[in-house]
Amino acid sequence: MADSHASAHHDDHDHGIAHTASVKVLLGTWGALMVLTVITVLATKVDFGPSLNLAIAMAIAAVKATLVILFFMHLFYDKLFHTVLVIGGLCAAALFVGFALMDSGQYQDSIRWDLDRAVQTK
Amino acid sequence: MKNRLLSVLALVISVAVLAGPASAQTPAAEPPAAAEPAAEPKTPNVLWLEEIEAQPWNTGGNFWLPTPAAEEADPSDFMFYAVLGLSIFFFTGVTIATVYFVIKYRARPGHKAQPSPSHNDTLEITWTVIPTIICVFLFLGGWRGYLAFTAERGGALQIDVTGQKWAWSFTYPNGTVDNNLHVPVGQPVRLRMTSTDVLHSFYVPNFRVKQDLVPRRYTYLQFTPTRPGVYRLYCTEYCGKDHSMMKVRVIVHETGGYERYLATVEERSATLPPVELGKQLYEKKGCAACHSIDGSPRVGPSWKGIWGESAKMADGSTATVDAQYIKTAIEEPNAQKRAEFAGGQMTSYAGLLSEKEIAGLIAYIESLK
Amino acid sequence: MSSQATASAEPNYFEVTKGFKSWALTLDHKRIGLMYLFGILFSLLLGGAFALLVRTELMMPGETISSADTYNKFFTLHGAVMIFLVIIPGIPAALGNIMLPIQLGAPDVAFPKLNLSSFYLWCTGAACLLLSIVMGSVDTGWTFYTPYSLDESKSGAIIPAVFGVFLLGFSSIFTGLNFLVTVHKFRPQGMGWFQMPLNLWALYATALMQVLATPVLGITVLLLFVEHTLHIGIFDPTLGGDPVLFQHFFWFYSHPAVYIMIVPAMGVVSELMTTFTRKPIFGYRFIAYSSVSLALLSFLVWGHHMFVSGQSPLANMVFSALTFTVGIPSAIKVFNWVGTLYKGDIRLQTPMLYALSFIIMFTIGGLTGLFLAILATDVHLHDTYFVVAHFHYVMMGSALVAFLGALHYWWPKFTGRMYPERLAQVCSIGVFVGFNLTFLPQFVMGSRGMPRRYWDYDPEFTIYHQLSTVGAFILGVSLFVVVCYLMVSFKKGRKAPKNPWGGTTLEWDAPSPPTLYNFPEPPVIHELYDYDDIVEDGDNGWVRKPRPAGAPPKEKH
Amino acid sequence: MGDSHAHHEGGHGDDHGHGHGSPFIQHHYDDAKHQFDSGKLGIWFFLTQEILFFSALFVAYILYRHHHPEIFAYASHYLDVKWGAINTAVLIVSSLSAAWAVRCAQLGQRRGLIACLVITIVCAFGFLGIKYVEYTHKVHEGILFGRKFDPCVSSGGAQLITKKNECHGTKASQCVPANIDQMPEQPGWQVACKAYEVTYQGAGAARTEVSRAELPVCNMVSTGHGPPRAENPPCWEIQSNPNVCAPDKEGPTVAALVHYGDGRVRGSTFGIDLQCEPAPEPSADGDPHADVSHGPGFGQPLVVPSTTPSAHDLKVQASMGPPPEHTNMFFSIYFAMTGLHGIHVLFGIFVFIWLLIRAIKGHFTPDYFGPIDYAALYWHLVDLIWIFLFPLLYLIH
Repeated sequence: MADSHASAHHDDHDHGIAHTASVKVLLGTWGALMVLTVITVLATKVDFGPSLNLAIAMAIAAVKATLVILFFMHLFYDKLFHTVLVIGGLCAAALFVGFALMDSGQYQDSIRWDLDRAVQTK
Repeated sequence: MKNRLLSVLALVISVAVLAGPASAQTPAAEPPAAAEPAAEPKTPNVLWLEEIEAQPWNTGGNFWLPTPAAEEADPSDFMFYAVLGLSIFFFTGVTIATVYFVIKYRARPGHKAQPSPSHNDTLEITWTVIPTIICVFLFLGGWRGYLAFTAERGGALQIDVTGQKWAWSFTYPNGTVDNNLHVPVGQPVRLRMTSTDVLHSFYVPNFRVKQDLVPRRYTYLQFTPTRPGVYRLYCTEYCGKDHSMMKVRVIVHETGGYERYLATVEERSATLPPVELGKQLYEKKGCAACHSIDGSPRVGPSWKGIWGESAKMADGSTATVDAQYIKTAIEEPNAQKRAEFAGGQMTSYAGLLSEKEIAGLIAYIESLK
Repeated sequence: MSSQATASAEPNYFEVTKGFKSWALTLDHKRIGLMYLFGILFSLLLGGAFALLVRTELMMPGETISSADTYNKFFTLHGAVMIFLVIIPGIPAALGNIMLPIQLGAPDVAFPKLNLSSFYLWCTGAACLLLSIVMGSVDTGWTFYTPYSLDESKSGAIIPAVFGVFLLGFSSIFTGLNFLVTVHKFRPQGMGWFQMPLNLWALYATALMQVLATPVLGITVLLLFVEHTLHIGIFDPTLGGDPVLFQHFFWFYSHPAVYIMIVPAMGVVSELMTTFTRKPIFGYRFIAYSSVSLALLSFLVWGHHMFVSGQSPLANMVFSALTFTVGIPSAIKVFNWVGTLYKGDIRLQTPMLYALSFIIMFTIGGLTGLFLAILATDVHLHDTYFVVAHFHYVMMGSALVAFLGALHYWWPKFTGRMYPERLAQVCSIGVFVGFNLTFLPQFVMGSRGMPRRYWDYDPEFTIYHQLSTVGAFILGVSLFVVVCYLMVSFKKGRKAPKNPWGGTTLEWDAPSPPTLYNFPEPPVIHELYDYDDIVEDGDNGWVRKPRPAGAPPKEKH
Repeated sequence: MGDSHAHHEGGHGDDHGHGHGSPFIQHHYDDAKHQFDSGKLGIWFFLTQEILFFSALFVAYILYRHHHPEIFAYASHYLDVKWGAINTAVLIVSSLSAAWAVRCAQLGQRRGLIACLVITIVCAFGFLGIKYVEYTHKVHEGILFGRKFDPCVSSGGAQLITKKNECHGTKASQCVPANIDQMPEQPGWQVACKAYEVTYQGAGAARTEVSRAELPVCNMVSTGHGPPRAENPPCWEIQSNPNVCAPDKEGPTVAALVHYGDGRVRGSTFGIDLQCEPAPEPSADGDPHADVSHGPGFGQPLVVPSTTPSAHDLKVQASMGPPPEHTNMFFSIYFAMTGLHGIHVLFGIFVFIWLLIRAIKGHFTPDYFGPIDYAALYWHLVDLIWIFLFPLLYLIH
């Protein structure tokens, strides 16, 4: 069963029912999250162009999310099936977004409702 | 007892099979056009509105499908009959196998389940792969037909369609507005459609075309009528109380008829006395859905005797029904609503009616006092 | 046998405690399931009554018994009650709740308190939905399409209705979550994934969909709720919102919802087919896989409800192609069921009659689905009676018929009473005939162009509508009789033996009715669907032959 | 899957709790680990469900941002990055304390557990407090969702005339209407309109709902060179605009400048119910209207450059104009997302208070700490969602 990678971590220990996170990992994760928060704010002050700025912000957010999931949420030490669940949920959400975007070209709210109707019937 | 039950079941199944798809097989096999009833109405030569209203629509067709009347019907019908044949084949197969097994292996004294394999990979893979292949072909066929609908066609006659609760309005390139759709035979038609309130859907069964009308969007629909006649046009997206009344006619004119129709309408509306024009608009524009002319209240006030009345408004003020009031009520219906009809919602007709038409409606309401 | 002695020694779950409180606060999955069942049967009659009102109105063109407005409320309530209160919770929440732990050999579901709270969520949701009837009734259709459902003059009824649907959604999510964990964590030793009865596979696949799809319904109706209370405008075109986006949200849930209805039905039918043919199901693994693949594929196809909504041609193409993929696992299942009949020893008791009707009607429902997956024909058939007939074949002709089959199959187990067999057989044939008479004509009028949700219609459709109405009354009467005799047999029926049908899954090793924790002593896991050791024993039903000492253990398939 | 659990029927009522370390191990579980693992799997399924629950709002966000990048760019200036960042930090701290609480519970450190739970609860309240401050500000300024979007200020801080003119310290009372007819001739600027009432169509969401607001007009003082100066700022000065006030156009639009007390001048165009005269040729020091960047139209900001503006200046100036059409959509999504997230935070607070009470009672042992772990997992998910909401809502460039 590929449930646990705990053996690689000298400081972490399993306490019988579940893995216990070490203080070092907790504080380290927390520090990294705080630093990344500062970086993400600073990154918006620099103009890389709207899409690149967005990409940077999202990449940082993704890194932060991964840190939270792996260490705060113990997924790194946890059962493989829980990872499958998270990834499955994200895939379903991605699917939802992707298919909905496929249809986004149809949205036309630029229509000036009243004006257009007048033009149309003139 | 079990035998009796069995025979009942078998009977039911066979009746279902015969009454259902099987009996349809005969007409399905015939070419669709051959199943026309003799009484199919001819295209009107004289295009007076009243006569068109009186024309019965084409109710022909075969057991399964109404008379095809546009190019779009061909790919659609082809796929329909193809899948129908396929369905009948599979359905018959499954049913016969089921009934046969049930009879043959029914429990009876001395009968036991015989050893048989619990699975058979070759067989199972076969009946996975065959449906897969069939599905691929069905998809491709359906997609090709759909592409034919959506591909842009040159030289199309563009008609603007507006749907609202619960009436259609068709605006022709020369500005004529009508509540029935008139199109010439043989020419591609492109509809630019939108709705002023909720979703509606444009559907002409004989053309096999359908498209939703979405508020604040334009949707487009194309078809090329191939057979002159009068057909029904339905709203098929549920839109409220009179959804089922949002039903008008499509008139496919013979060559030249469409132009004559437009000319006639123009001429008539130029010479029509305002009261007559108003009366016609009342019937054509869906006013009748909410306003009666006999004094009975519907969603909105009846027009009978309303002229000159001074009525209490929803905001507490009092207003007299005069020309100005009616004009406002048509263009900004919810600006000043009468207290007793405060719950009713009317959509604005601003831009949908010309000044002359509004004057006609005013004259008509005045004539009803 | 010793187990019978134990069964009489330990009180069954009805007797173990008494009084209102012992039911209202029970954590026993069987009691919760039974309460669900009564709620669902009541809703079934209510939804059926609305269906008959709809059909009566359509007996003649024009007004027959009700105005257009009232008719619109009838069909909306029929749809909403049947879908949210009957079919979706039908097999999983009621019968699944009762049978899933027993089939697993487990004492209860993983989270009994969550189970009870999801029952109360269901009750509250149902109450809200019914409250909307008092508040003026919703007339939007069960789909709540915007912008029609944004009409403020109807807020009074729409707000409780969508709130009710929100609660019902969460009830469904919690039930699903409970089942998933129960299947994962409560399988006994010796029961691997591929030793699970197919009903459990189906319930597992269903639960997966409930957990993944239903939240989207939750957020969608929540947004509709705030549209009405706060005018937030995400779906409101006058505020820049997109009404078609609502359809995407709605169908992202509601297409999987169709499979939430049908997949457990398939599971039940698999059980019935094997028990009443007295032989193992043909192609166990294919059926198990196809349940799960249906669950996953159901998320990829929602756009086929929107082919004419103004969706982009690209999306139409992709969704059409993907839609065909769901046809394949469905076809596999039908072939496997028919294959199971081959060389069996077929007993036409009531559950089997329902299972056979299921096969025939599901075949019709599935094949007519092909017409709607094909772009070129769907454009013609969309929103006509063809669609109405198609989904009734799937939801009613298949899902509800399987529910009835399952109800009769397990009724002796969880009530400890037999229902009147002969009457039940007659009723099952009544259901079959009535159903087909109702919906076969609708295919024809649909393909001839009769739009759905029409209060009035053209005279050319009169004959089809009349046939349909007659069929609906046959169906209605049959269902009513079914509910009546079940209620009577609940108190007065003949005492049921432990295993009246000769089933091999674990629930037939539990007493009828089961004890509080289902099994007085730990059940022995036998080879799945092994009918060799089970023999008929008169009034005692079927009993397991003791295996001769020293006989080699049977090889597992 | 390899997680099939060895399971045997033990414990029916009478031997309730027998053989388990904690009285909270329910009888239908084999042992503490079985109960813990089941609960953990359950909470992970629940979190998966939560992902899907939020996903629809992300779909709405992505679609509308895709359609209207300008709205998102404009509207995010309404949000204060400072508060967003502080809230992010607060949530991260609470996440740490929640994770630490699990550790404490696993190791049986009751005091540490209580302390961690208290920190988590305090942070959660802090988060909601800051959200309350932000929401209150938006309610006061009319920066709301859907139909209620009627802001008093532009996202850059310029005051706006609202549809209902209900803002606090309304501008109308501070301005002295002037008779424009008596204005002196101005070099470079032409005052040519003759009424005090304009039809404002900028900020409103619904185009069909046009409301009128009284326009406070400045008393202009000629300075002899350059534009005239307002006597009583802040106030509005009507300018004719040759780009948009052409006599052949329906619904003439008029350029208006806002003079602020601190000397800032910002421009906007508005539809107006009055006659416009053709403007004279622009003077030598440049025609300010030539820079109307988005062409004529209602609700477009009019950029009045003083020198050659940088891209950043233009952006700031754009944010001074009235909001683009449908800016309400941004706030619909903003309030939907942060509101739903806030409800989750609130729910988390209840859960943690309940856990705190149980921790004080000493319910949790190294054998039984599941609820702490599940609540912490839930809380991390709430944190995760905020990690995405923060850049998506506050940090739009």
